Parts: sequence; structure tokens; C-alpha cells
Amino acid sequence: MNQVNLGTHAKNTWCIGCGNFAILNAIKSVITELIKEGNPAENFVLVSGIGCHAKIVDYINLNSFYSLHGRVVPVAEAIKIANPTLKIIGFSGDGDSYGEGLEHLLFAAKRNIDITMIIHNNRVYGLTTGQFTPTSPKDFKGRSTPYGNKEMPFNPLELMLASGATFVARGFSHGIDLLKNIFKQAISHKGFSIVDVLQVCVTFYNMYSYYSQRVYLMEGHNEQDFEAAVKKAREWDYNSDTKIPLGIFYRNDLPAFEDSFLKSQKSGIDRKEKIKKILENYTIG
Amino acid sequence: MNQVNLGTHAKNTWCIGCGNFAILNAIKSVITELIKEGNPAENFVLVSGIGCHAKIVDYINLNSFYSLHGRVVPVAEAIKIANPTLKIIGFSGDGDSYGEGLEHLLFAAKRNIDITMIIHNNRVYGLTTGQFTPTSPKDFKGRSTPYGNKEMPFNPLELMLASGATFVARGFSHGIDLLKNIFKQAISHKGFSIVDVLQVCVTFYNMYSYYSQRVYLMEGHNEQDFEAAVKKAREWDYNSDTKIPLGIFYRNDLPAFEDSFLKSQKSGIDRKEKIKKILENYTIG
Amino acid sequence: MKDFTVLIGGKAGDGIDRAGLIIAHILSSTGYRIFIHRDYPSLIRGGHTFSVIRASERSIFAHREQIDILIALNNETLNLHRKKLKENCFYIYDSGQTKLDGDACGTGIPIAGILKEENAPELMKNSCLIGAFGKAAGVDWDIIEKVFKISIPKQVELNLKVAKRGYEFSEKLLDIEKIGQAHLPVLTGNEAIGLGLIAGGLNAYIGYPMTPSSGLLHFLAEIAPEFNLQVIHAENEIAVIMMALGFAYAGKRAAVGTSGGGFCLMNEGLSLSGMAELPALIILGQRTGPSTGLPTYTGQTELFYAIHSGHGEFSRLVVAPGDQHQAYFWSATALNLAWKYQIPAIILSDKTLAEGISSFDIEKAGKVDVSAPLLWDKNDLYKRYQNSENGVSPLCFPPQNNAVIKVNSYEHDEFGITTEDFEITRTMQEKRIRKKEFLLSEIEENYQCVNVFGNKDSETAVLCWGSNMPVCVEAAEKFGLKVIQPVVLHPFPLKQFSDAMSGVKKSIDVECNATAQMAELIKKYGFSVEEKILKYDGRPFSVDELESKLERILR
Amino acid sequence: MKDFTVLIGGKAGDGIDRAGLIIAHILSSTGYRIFIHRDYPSLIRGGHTFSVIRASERSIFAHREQIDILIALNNETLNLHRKKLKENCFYIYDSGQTKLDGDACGTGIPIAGILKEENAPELMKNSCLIGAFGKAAGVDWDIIEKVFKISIPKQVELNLKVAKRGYEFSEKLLDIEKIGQAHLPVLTGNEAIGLGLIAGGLNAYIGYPMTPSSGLLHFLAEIAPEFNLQVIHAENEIAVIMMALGFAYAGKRAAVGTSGGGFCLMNEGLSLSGMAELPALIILGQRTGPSTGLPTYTGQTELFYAIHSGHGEFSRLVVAPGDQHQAYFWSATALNLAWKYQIPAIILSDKTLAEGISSFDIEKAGKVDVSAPLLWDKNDLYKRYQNSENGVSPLCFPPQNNAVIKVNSYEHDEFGITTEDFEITRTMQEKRIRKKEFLLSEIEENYQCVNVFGNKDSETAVLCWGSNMPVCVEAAEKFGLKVIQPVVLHPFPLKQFSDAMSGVKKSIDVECNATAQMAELIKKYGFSVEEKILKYDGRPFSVDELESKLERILR
Ligand SMILES: Cc1ncc(C[n+]2csc(CCOP(=O)(O)OP(=O)(O)O)c2C)c(N)n1
Ligand SMILES: Cc1ncc(C[n+]2csc(CCOP(=O)(O)OP(=O)(O)O)c2C)c(N)n1
Ligand code: SF4
Ligand code: SF4
Ligand SMILES: [Mg+2]
Ligand SMILES: [Mg+2]
Repeated sequence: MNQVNLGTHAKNTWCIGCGNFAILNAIKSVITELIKEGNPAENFVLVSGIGCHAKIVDYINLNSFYSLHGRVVPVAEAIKIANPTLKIIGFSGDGDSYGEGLEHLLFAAKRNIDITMIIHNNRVYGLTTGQFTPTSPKDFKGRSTPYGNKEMPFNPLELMLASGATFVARGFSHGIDLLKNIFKQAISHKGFSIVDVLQVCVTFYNMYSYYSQRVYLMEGHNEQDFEAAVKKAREWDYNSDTKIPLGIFYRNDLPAFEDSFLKSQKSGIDRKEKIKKILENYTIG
Repeated sequence: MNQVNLGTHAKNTWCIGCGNFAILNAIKSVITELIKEGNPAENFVLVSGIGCHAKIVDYINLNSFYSLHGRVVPVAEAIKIANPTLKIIGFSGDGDSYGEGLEHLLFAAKRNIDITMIIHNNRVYGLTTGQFTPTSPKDFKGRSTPYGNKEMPFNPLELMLASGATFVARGFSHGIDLLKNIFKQAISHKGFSIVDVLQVCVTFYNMYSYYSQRVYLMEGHNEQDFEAAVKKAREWDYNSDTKIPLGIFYRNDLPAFEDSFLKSQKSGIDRKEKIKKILENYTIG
Repeated sequence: MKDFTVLIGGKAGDGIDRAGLIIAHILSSTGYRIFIHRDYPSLIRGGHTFSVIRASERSIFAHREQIDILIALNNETLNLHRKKLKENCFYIYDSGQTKLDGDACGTGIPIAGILKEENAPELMKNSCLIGAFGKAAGVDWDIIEKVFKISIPKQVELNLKVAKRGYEFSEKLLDIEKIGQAHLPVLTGNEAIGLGLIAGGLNAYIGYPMTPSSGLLHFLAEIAPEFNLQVIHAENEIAVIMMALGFAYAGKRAAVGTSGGGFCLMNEGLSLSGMAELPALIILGQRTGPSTGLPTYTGQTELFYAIHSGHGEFSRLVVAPGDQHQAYFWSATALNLAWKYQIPAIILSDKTLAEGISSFDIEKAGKVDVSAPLLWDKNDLYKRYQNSENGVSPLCFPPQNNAVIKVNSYEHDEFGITTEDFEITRTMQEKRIRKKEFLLSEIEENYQCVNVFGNKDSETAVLCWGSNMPVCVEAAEKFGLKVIQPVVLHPFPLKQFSDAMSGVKKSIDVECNATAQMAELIKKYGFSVEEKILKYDGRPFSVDELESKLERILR
Repeated sequence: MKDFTVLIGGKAGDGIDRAGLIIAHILSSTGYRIFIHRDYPSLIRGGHTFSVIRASERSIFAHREQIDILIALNNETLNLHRKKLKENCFYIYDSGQTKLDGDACGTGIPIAGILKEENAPELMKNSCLIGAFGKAAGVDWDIIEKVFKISIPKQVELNLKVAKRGYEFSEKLLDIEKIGQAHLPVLTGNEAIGLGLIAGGLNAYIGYPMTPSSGLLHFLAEIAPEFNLQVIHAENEIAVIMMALGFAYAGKRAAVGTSGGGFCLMNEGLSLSGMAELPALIILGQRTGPSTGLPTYTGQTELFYAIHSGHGEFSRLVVAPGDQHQAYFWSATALNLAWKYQIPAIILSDKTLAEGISSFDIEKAGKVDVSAPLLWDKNDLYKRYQNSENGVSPLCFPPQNNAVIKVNSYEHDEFGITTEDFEITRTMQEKRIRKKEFLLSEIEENYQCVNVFGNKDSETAVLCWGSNMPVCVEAAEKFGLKVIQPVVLHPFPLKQFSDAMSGVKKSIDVECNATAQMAELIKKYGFSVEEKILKYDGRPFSVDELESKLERILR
């Protein structure tokens, strides 16, 4: 088990220079490490939505569920509840999970269910060729908003903190060591974890140099301090022109949802016998 | 126009003692005032979802759109954009807008669109006879969770503040003067306003005395101060046993969404002429 | 008297449902077969609501219009229903609530006085009326006592005291014979579906409340610990169906329940179930539509929608059970078939079936079991979408050593990796569609997909589907007609249906919709109906009503 | 040569689309009618993509397999498509990218060298190839110059320089005659739909990107200021349809566009449109399903889904235009009819139509106008749901003095107040369903709902719908067959269809799906098809392909 080969026969079709490559490489290396540390490869399940980001599951030779646009989260939740021994990693886009499927994301955070969500936040719809998303800045000129969009962006970290997420982090597609570090901790965190990755889309919204000039790694930040986390999360609102903190904003160990759920099937329930018993309760008098 | 009669021939079917009566009476009286102050009655449009709360539109003789479960918000938004002179008041339940349709609510706040959302937050599904909702406390025993629900509630005020709402308030169905006061200000506010009303459901979750012992009206609170608003909103998390602040948490005057939209149709566009012109751009060479 | 009807009515919130159920249990324990039709508005209090409790020697699943005893909690009930009484004076009423006019003759119970004397709270008025009914129907007091003791959770003794006062105050109106039959449990259709699902191996149920399917969610949530069932009330119906597919991926049998509006939201997941070949069972409880419609009333308007919902082409199963027995059997069977063919299956229920209550005989429902799907033999490389003659690929579930299990909403190759190749696309489309033919031949061979009731030699047949079956069977009996009920509606069991139709010269289509959907469906197969009896006001047919409609056609 | 085909291919991201369009404009401005078929994978870069540009003297909306000139940006293109060339050597390639083998003979352009010499960036390689094509096709240089000047936004001069080098390097391969016809605009189907909607009075378009309908959103967003259109990219498709209904309530004509997955999410709103009688126009762009499927490829699998989507029963209109002209006409007409009858209308488009590009002659498309719906006369009390013979109630919109306008998803009385009354329910169900009959008789009378092409006396007919029409018409010509295309699919124009079928002895059904949905649809009306030609690999029929399939059947 020292040689882990996570490649598949799928042809990679991301644009040259796309930030998704960094996410792919980082996650492959983290999973490889985890496998080497004794986590069986078959215990990982990758779930994705639809978008450029989502192709990642085709490129990793592990169990996967290539789902629908916006629906990574409920699929991931169910697999976890169905079998809590599995490690579930969801890959999603900003259109995917901050737009179409935002509600699911908030509820998963609320439940503090033990899944890891990695958001490829390129702040644009890549696959459908360049429309604005919930994290695009105001006045973004995309194909659906040629004269500039009229909405302020969401700050997804703030929303996640307000919803009950117990692990909240931000990475950058041009800082692979930080990504590896964050991914590993996110996956190891027991409870709902989200990593917002500022993933550069070289084709439709190339923020590479913009980000490079502004990102910095948080230091001396107390990850256990909710107030501090909120403050840090609000430092950059995905719109204004300020420094952009990276790293782990918040981490808290709380009971996870699936723990309070019934454990997976005991074998040997005699369904017929039990049905008869239940019917007796309906036979009154 | 001194006599305003807002009654209809619909028979009121709320349970005796239901907190919805207070909301109905408060809103009728506020709208009556507004009409008397010179706002034409026909300029009001009420929008509701589905649930006990939603019946309110049957009981008020004004324009209304009795919509779907969870879909108050997009309907309200569209009517406002279609005709910004209209005053749109949305009535929604906690199941409705914090559950099924939460995503719409967050996006409306993000857009800061000038509609008023009144949430009849009884923290239970009334009309479908008593299941837990996103604001029910943990361990709530409802018909879908007979052994107690396993999730922490959302704090909707916190979510609204994180989403960009520019008017955020909380009322109580057993304090009609405060309701009137808040409703009037919410409707007058230019931009997205939300009023979370702790509406007592006497039949499925009678919190009347619980609330009565804990609610208090905020005093000396600076409504313009976002940080203070968040702090106040976090004072009670819809789960723990603490004092419950009422009143206006936050208010901020920012440009509203529909203002940046094209104004309503100029009459007399010669569609045929313009189509021909556009076709010329497609006739190249 | 071996077939009689009791109607109890009052305001929503009066506890009519509960009282009706206690009456049913009392009658059931004397050997009668029961059916309860519940009519209530979509509101919590106020508004008129009533239960029709019918008891018969025979197994029944439909109500009658004519009633033998009327129990009225208020004036409105008396006015609305008195004309249905066979015997003018056979009614019991609260003499405090209702002032009778001149020709007064029913049994007035001075409830307020009795409650006061017994120091009992207002909500015990129902116990008093049930007691009065017991006497009127000639039921032995000890039976009432027994039922009360089991079914009343609090203050049994006080309730019994009050009931006894009603019993004593009343007079005997009917002479109900005891019936020497087994005492059967009394279940809603939702409960029969729930038990069927469990018999078919259910591991998880995900729901979002919506009439008339909420009862299924409540029932399964309640009994979940018994079966290690995972019952989740999710944030919305989109999450519901997506979670069900997540469970299926992980090898757990999941079902979901909803009504029209929620089903709409599940369509995208349904199509994914078809594409990814993840079994999913959807219980679609129909009610009066379109849109919110009449949420607590019935309808049969989603036949075509169930068959055609979701984009793209793929195999599916649609069944519409007609009563508790079929509901139990077909819920188990549909779950097994969904897993055998890795397809979505839809159980078309409706308010009449889902919330109707009747006696349930598990022996009569038919034998069901959990049948294992095709599993990977662990040889060779695992291919989630391995092509095969009948389109079905071997399953395995994570974590599985040496297997990588990839499912995909995109078109994909046998490994589940995305493809846009035209040949693979064609092959995979055919694989998914082919399953329908194999499913059809299996069910036509092994199951009663089309039921024939009544006079099998009659040249006139009543055609019906779903919850209209029992009322059709009963009404048709009067005229010696044949009744044909396809319980599987898709893939259409043409062989069995043609057999059933052989010899039929005239067919009468009975449906609870305005466009005669089943008649439309069979048209495609060359069958036409001569007459249609359609009802679309939200109310189910009563036996008498249908009889008189049939009579008009037949004479 | 008055009908010829150029294929240009390369990697996704190479700008093939744009280059194809410029070639089309060049040919269009010499009087040719154009059709472009675009084949591209669902990805942004890499992967093979190509455009087939066909030019003809006649109006055309289908591509041919055989090509006259091949322009290859890479080796893959050459290998994949060279065999389709009529003349072995008629291809133009980048000699830096591609090494030819022994029998080399095409026109190799040393692009890298040229770009270097001109100091031009890599992305100008297409200009160079277009120049080379111009010479090969015998197009005058000044035409190329004119098209470049209008259609290239930046660095026109440099682009022209590079193009000129290509032009000079190349040799003449074809002899294209100039055609003395008007120079027509060249549009996608989406653009034709968009213009039709505007002609029909569109006030608002709400969308969420989804192939193949995103282009419509982009187009309308771009031209919005010209028409004071409100174009909203909403948070999801549920919001999209609900917003459309909000606009309708406020008196603004709204349309929405999506594909299968998004349409699923709109089903609940569709049912509400039916119940609340709020007009809604949905453009459903079909692609290869089920589920995510092949997002950038075509299909015709939502015929039944469009007809039966949404719960409950209500009237609707479903039309499937076959080309740009029909798309323009029927988009306007469907919008008008949706408003006249206050119903939902669905335009069934698909990738072939929506993203196919062709010459558009507005005069040929048919006259359309904005027709006013039935408005309130301001007498008497306003009743939003006033009952009437044809089921249509007078409209008015807020703010309206002296009118209270209430719409409702529940069953409701004439004022829009919720009811559970059985008689009102029945009346209202009938009101909503009745509209279908009136709509049907109006359209059968006033519109060409079923088109007949080709040899009208032939006893053999090709049946088709939607974007298959043009290819069928062209292929059928070769064999002297009749072609029948119902453009309105629901309510089904049986009279016109029966007329069209009169004299037909053998019919051949051509569809881009695996289950022959239209054949299934007409079965209900007693029509059967003798042969089926079905394609479900995501690719549309080419004329040659269909000709050869017809030939096999006919011989
Ligand atoms: C219900 C539905 N609506 C729309 C689409 C079309 N669609 C596919 S990917 C996508 C956007 C993806 O954006 P994002 O999630 O940001 O991913 P990216 O491509 O940027 O990685 C959309 C709108 C879809 N597949 N399903
Ligand atoms: C799509 C959909 N799902 C479910 C329902 C059923 N439903 C009607 S009202 C309701 C709950 C309402 O709860 P809430 O919004 O809190 O309103 P309340 O009755 O408490 O005022 C539900 C689930 C529905 N109408 N539509
Ligand atoms: S379009 Fe953007 S996100 Fe998509 S592959 Fe290309 S660079 Fe990456
Ligand atoms: S159920 Fe609750 S919310 Fe509904 S009317 Fe009764 S008291 Fe009010
Ligand atoms: Mg993105
Ligand atoms: Mg509620």
C-alpha cells in the first residue's frame, strides 16, 4: 500500500493554468497521505456538483458520485448518514453551492454533519462560459450581465459561521502547501467543514495577480474564538479592495449530526415478526 | 377615503388564541394608516406562501398573490421590479422562508430589494400539524421527530444580517403596539426589510408564557451600528434559555436593487423598427 | 345488520378523527371489517369535518352515502348530514349545542351537564358521545371499556365514567350482530405502505411534510427504532430525493413520500435516478390540484405525470395500489423491483387511500420478502455500469475493497467516467431503456398486474385504477359487472390487460379527474371506453353515488 | 457550385465558433443562405470541436456530411474529417501543426512563420486561415475586408494583414458563383426566439444559465436597453419561474429559458401558472439526457414531459418550431396565446435549433404583432376569476383603482379567495380545462399548426417535429416524399394533422430520441407509423445520413 495510484483514464480538459489543477493535486496528495497513514482507499467517497470544478471526480480513482448542479451537499450528507465510517469529501463551485444549492449548504452546517466541502470559488460560472455568481463583485460584467451586475456578493464565510459550521477555512489555488494543510485538517475535523478556495479561472475571471498581491496567511489567529473568526471573515467582503486573509478561521469540536442518528443496521432484524408486533398495536380492544 | 374597509368574505379559520390574529390586526391597522396618509390602497400588494400564516392574504381586501410554500420572495421581488411604485409586503412562515425557501430570502437580502418580509415564526409547521422547523429548538419533539430533533436551530436574524438585509427587526405576537410600530417602519424602509415575529402557535407549540417571561424591548440600541446589531441578534440563539430582545436590530439606507434596474417600459417603443435595426448588426459585410 | 355506517361530525379541532377511530376499534373488535373516510378542510380549527365509519362483514375500502347513525357535535353537522339517515331519528347529538326544531326525535345528550357533574374537561365530550353510540349500536359495555383502556393515553377512568354516562343516557337504535371473524388491525393506507416498505427491506425514509403523505413520515419516524430505520425530515423536497439517491449509492434502500408540489421538485432527482441507475422509491400521494389546490381532498391527476416526469428517457415502474392490501404488497414489491432493475419506482397513492382507514389482513395482502439485487461477484475489475443483456449491472457499495464505485449524472462509460462519445452514448441509452422490456416481461409473468373483479363473464366492464378500485368493485356488484383494475400502470401490462378485456363489449371508465387519464392511456393500445364517470371536486365516490351513476348509464 | 460545405475544426478554446461565423458572414454577403452546425464538447479548452458551414442558394437549416473544403487547425481535425471530403485534396491546414504523410496534397499554411513575421499574436491564426479559405473559395478580397472590419472588435488592421498573407499563400480550389440575392442576417435559433419574443411584446426575461438556452439569456441581456427589457439572472430555476409569474401578475410579459434539469425545477411553478391563470412562457431547450447527459449535444426527449409536466390538470400550449423562421413566428405567437388564454406555453427547442446558425428572412417568418389580452372593462366589481364561456377572465393589473386583484394557488372562488367547496371546485376545474378547446379551435382555424412540405401527392410521408423538419424536408426531396411536421404539439391539431395525413399510405417517423415519442403521441389518435428512424447519440441527422437511412427503407 505504499504505491497509491489515484489516476483514471479520463482525459483532463481543464484550461491550461486553471486553478483547479492545484486543488486536484493537493487533494490527491492529502488522500495519498491519509491512505498511507492507514485509511483504506475504499473508505473515501468524493461527491461533486456540475461545473468545471466537478470534473475532479473523473480524475481521481476513488469512489465517487458525480451529482447535479447545486446538489453536492444532500448526497454527501446521506452517504455519511448511511455509513458513518466513510469519509465524504464534496467538491463544489460557487455557482453550485453558493447559488443553486446554497440552502443545502446552510443546512449541512446547521446539522454539523461530518462532511468536508471544498468550494472551487472562481467567482464565475466557468462551464457555462462566464456569468456572474453569488461571489462575483458588484458591477461584474458577465455574459448575463453585460452592463454590470447590480448585486453585492455574499460573504460565504460569514454565512457559514452564522449557520453553525464548525470548521471554516479559506485557501488559494496558487498556494498548494496551504491547500494541502487545510484540506488535511478539514477532512480530519469531526463535523461540518468548509474550505472556500479562491480558485483562479484563467479564462473567464483571471484574478491571479489581483489575489497574489492581497492574500496573506493569518497568524496568531485564535481558531477557537468565534468572535475573532467572524471578524476575520469580515475583513474582506468579496467586493472591496483590501487584504485577503487565508487559513483556518474557525474550528470547534461539537457533537456531529450522524452521531445522534441511529447506528447503521444491526443485521438480523426479523422484519416479519416485528411487523406482526406493530400490527398488534393497531388491533385494539 | 377616511373609511378603509380591509375585510373580505373569507371565513377566518385560525385557532382561537393564535398569534396570527395580532399580525393581521397590526398590519391592517398600519396599512389603514398608510392609506389615510395618502398611499393609494391599490398600490399595496400582499404576497404569501403556504401555511397558517399565508391565510392572511385571504383576510385582507387588497391585491394579493397567494403563492407556493417557500416561494413568497421571488414573487414579491418580481412584482417590485415590474412596477417599483407598488408596496410589496410578503407574509411567510418559518417553514416557508427559513426552510423550503431560505435561499430566496438570502438572495433578496443580498440584492437589498425594496420589499418587506414578515415572518410568522411560530417555530413549528402549523398547517401540516406540528413538525419541527429550522427555528425549532434542538430536541423538539414534533410529528416527524417523535424522539427529538437532532439539529440546532438557525438564528435567522444573524443569517439576514450576514446576507445584506438593511432592515432587521423582531416582534412578538403578544405585543401589538410594537408590531405596528415595526411594521410601519419596515414598510417605509427603502430596501430589503425583514421582521421576524415570534408568533405563538397555541395548538402545536404554545410558547406564550415562555416568551412573555423573556422578551424585552431593546433600548438605547444603535440601529445603524452593524456590529451592535449582530451582537444583539446573537443574544438569543433560538435555542438557549436567555432573555429575548425585541425591536429593530438594524437599519441602513443603501441603494435598493430595483433602482439600478431599467425603469418600467417607456411606451411607444417601435419594436418592429428596432428589431430591424438589430438584424442589421447580424448582416455583416 | 351486517353492513352499516356511522357518521361523526363537528368542527376541525374537535377530535373527530380520534373519536371515529375509537368507534372503529369498538366495531372492529366485534369482528367487523372497517373503513373510515375522513373529510376535513385544510385548517387546524373551525371548519366542518367529519368521519364516515363503515362496518361490514366483508372486507371494505369505500364509504356509503346513506348512514345508519349520525353523531353530531354541532348543529352544522346535523343540518348537513341528517338527510342521509336511513331512519329519520337515528342520530345522537349534544343537546347543549343544538336546538332541534319541531319534528325533533334524535337522542340528545346533555353533555355539558354530564361533564360538569363528573368534573371532566370539555374535550371528554367525545367520550360521552362514543358511550352513547355504544348503547345505540347495541355494543356490550365491556368492549367499550377494553378499547378505551388501550387507546386512551390519559385519565382513562374519568373518560370511562363520562362514556358510561353517555351509554346510560342513550337508547338502543340498531341491532348489530356480532361476527365470528378474527379481530383485525385497523390501518391507514399510509401505514400499510409503510409496513410494506419495511417488509421490502427499507433502511431509510426521507420526507418533507405534505398532505396526504405526511402520515407516512410520522408513522415511520415513530417506529424507526424498531427497524433501525433512518428517518430524516430534510430541508426541502430536492434534498429529500437527493438524499435518497445518496442512500442508494451507499447500498441502503430508501423511500421518499410527497404530493404533487413536492414531486415537481423531485423531478430532477428522478431523472438522475434513471441516468445513474440508482434505485429510488417515490410515494406520490395525489390530492386535488393543480398547484396547492385542495390540500386535504383527493384526486387522480398524476397518472401521466408519473409516467413522463423527469427529462430524458429511462425505465421506471409506476404502480397504483387500490386498498391497504395492495398498498402493502406493492410497496414491498416496488421496492424490490426498483433495486432489481436499479430504476426509480413510483407508488401512486392519493388522499383516499393514504388517509383512509380500514381493516388490514396481512395474510390476504400476499407474501413479500426482501430480495437481494444483483451483486458484484468480486472477480475482474469492477464496472459500475457493466453492460448486460437485460441492462442491469452488478452492484457493490462503498467501502468495497478492490472496487472503485463511480456513479455519474453525465453520460458515462462502463466505469462511470464521463463520456461524450456517440457510440457509448447510444449503447448506454439502450442499456437503460432495455430494462423496461425485461421488467415488463417479469411482472407480466410473476405478478397480478391487472386485477379482475366481479362478474368475470359480464360484457360490460368498469375500468378503474388506484383507490377507485374498491368502490367500483362494490358498485359493480349490484349490476353484475366486471371490474378491471390495472395496478401496474407503467410499463403497461398489455398482455394481462388484453386478457382482462377479452369478451368486454362495453367499458365504463371511472376516474377522479376531469380528463379521463386512464382512458387516454389505453387508447394508445387500441382500447376505447364507451362511457366515462369522472369526478373532480376533491371528494371520492361513495358506493351509493357510483351505483346511481352506473344505473343512469346502464338503463 | 450553389450548395457547398466548409468544415473548420480544432480544439475547444481555439475560436472555431467565431471563425465559422466569419466565414458564414463572408459567404452570406455574397448572397448565399447559410446554415452552421456547431459540434463542441462540454468543456472550455481542449477536446475536439468543429463547425460545419453550409452555404446554398436556397434557404437551409441542416448540414451535410460531405464537405467541399476542410479547414484544420490541428492534426486531429484532419484525421477525423478528411474522409468526408468530396475532393481528396481540398483542405487547408496549419503546416506547423500537422505533418502530412505520403499522399499529402492539401494547402498547408505556415502560420507560425506568418504570425512571427507580422508580429501578430497566436490567436490571429484563425484570421490567417480564413484568408486562406477566402482565396480557396474564390471570394473577392474586398468582401473579406468588409466582414473583418465590422466583425473584429480589436486590431482589425493587423488581423487583415495576417488574413491577407493567408489569402496570398493559398490557391483557388472551388468556383463559387455569386448569387444575386439579398444579403440576409445570420442568427442562432436562440436569437430568432429572442427576437420573436420581443415582437410578441416581451417585457422581462428571467433565466439561469443552462445549455442550450444560455445564449438566449446572453442575447436578451445584451439588447435589453433597446427595449427596456428587464433581464434577470436569478439564483436558481425555481426563482426564475416564480419571478416570471410575479411579472405576469404585474401585467408584464415574461419568458424564461432553460433545459431539462432546470425545467424539472420549474414544474411546480408551471402548475401554479395553470392554477392561478398567470401566463408564462417557457423555452425548453432539449439536449441529450437523462440528467446532465451530454450538455452540449442534442435530443428530442421532452415531448411528453412538456405535455404532462406539473401536477393537476390545466390547459397549456406546446409548440416545437423547426427553424429560425418558425422560431421567430411561434415565439411571438405563443407569447400572445399564453396571454390571451392566461396559460403556460412551452416552446420546445433543442441544441440543434437553439445554437444552430442560419440566414434569417424576417419577411418569410410571417407577420406577428403584440395582441392585447382581454382586459377588465372597469364596470362592476372586479373578479379576477370571473367565469366565462371560454374560461378566460378579464385581466387588470395593480395598481388599479377600484379593483382588488387576488391570485391564488389554492382552489378559489371568482374573487380569488380560497375555497374548499366542491361545487366551486368543479366549476373552476372546468373553467381552466375548457380553455384548451377554445385554444385548439382558434389555432386550427388561424394558424398553420401542421406543415406539409415536399411532394404533397406522395403516398409516403416522413413525419417529424422540431428541429428535424429541415433535414427531413431536404432528404425527402431526393425521394419525392411528403413531409409532415406538426409545429403545435399540444393541444394536438388533429384536424390539420388528419388532413395532412390524407392519402398517406406509409409513414416514416424521424426523431432524435430512442422511444419515438411523436409516433407514440399520434397512436392515440389512431395513426400508426410503418417505419422509424431514430437517433439518440446526441448528434443531429445530416442530410446525407438521413438520405441513406431513407434509401434503405424505401428500396
Ligand atoms: C439545474 C441546473 N441548472 C443549470 C445548469 C447548468 N450549469 C452547469 S454548470 C453551471 C455553473 C457552474 O458554475 P460553478 O458552480 O461556479 O462551477 P465552475 O464551472 O465555475 O467550476 C451551470 C449553471 C445545470 N447543470 N443544472
Ligand atoms: C413544495 C411543498 N412542500 C410541502 C408543502 C406542504 N406544506 C404546506 S404548509 C407547510 C408548512 C408550513 O409551515 P410554516 O411555513 O412554518 O407555516 P405555519 O403553518 O407554521 O404558519 C408545508 C410543509 C407544500 N405546500 N408545498
Ligand atoms: S473555464 Fe475557468 S474554471 Fe473552467 S477549466 Fe477553464 S480556467 Fe478552469
Ligand atoms: S395551528 Fe398554530 S399557527 Fe396554525 S392557526 Fe392554529 S394556533 Fe395558529
Ligand atoms: Mg465557479
Ligand atoms: Mg411555522
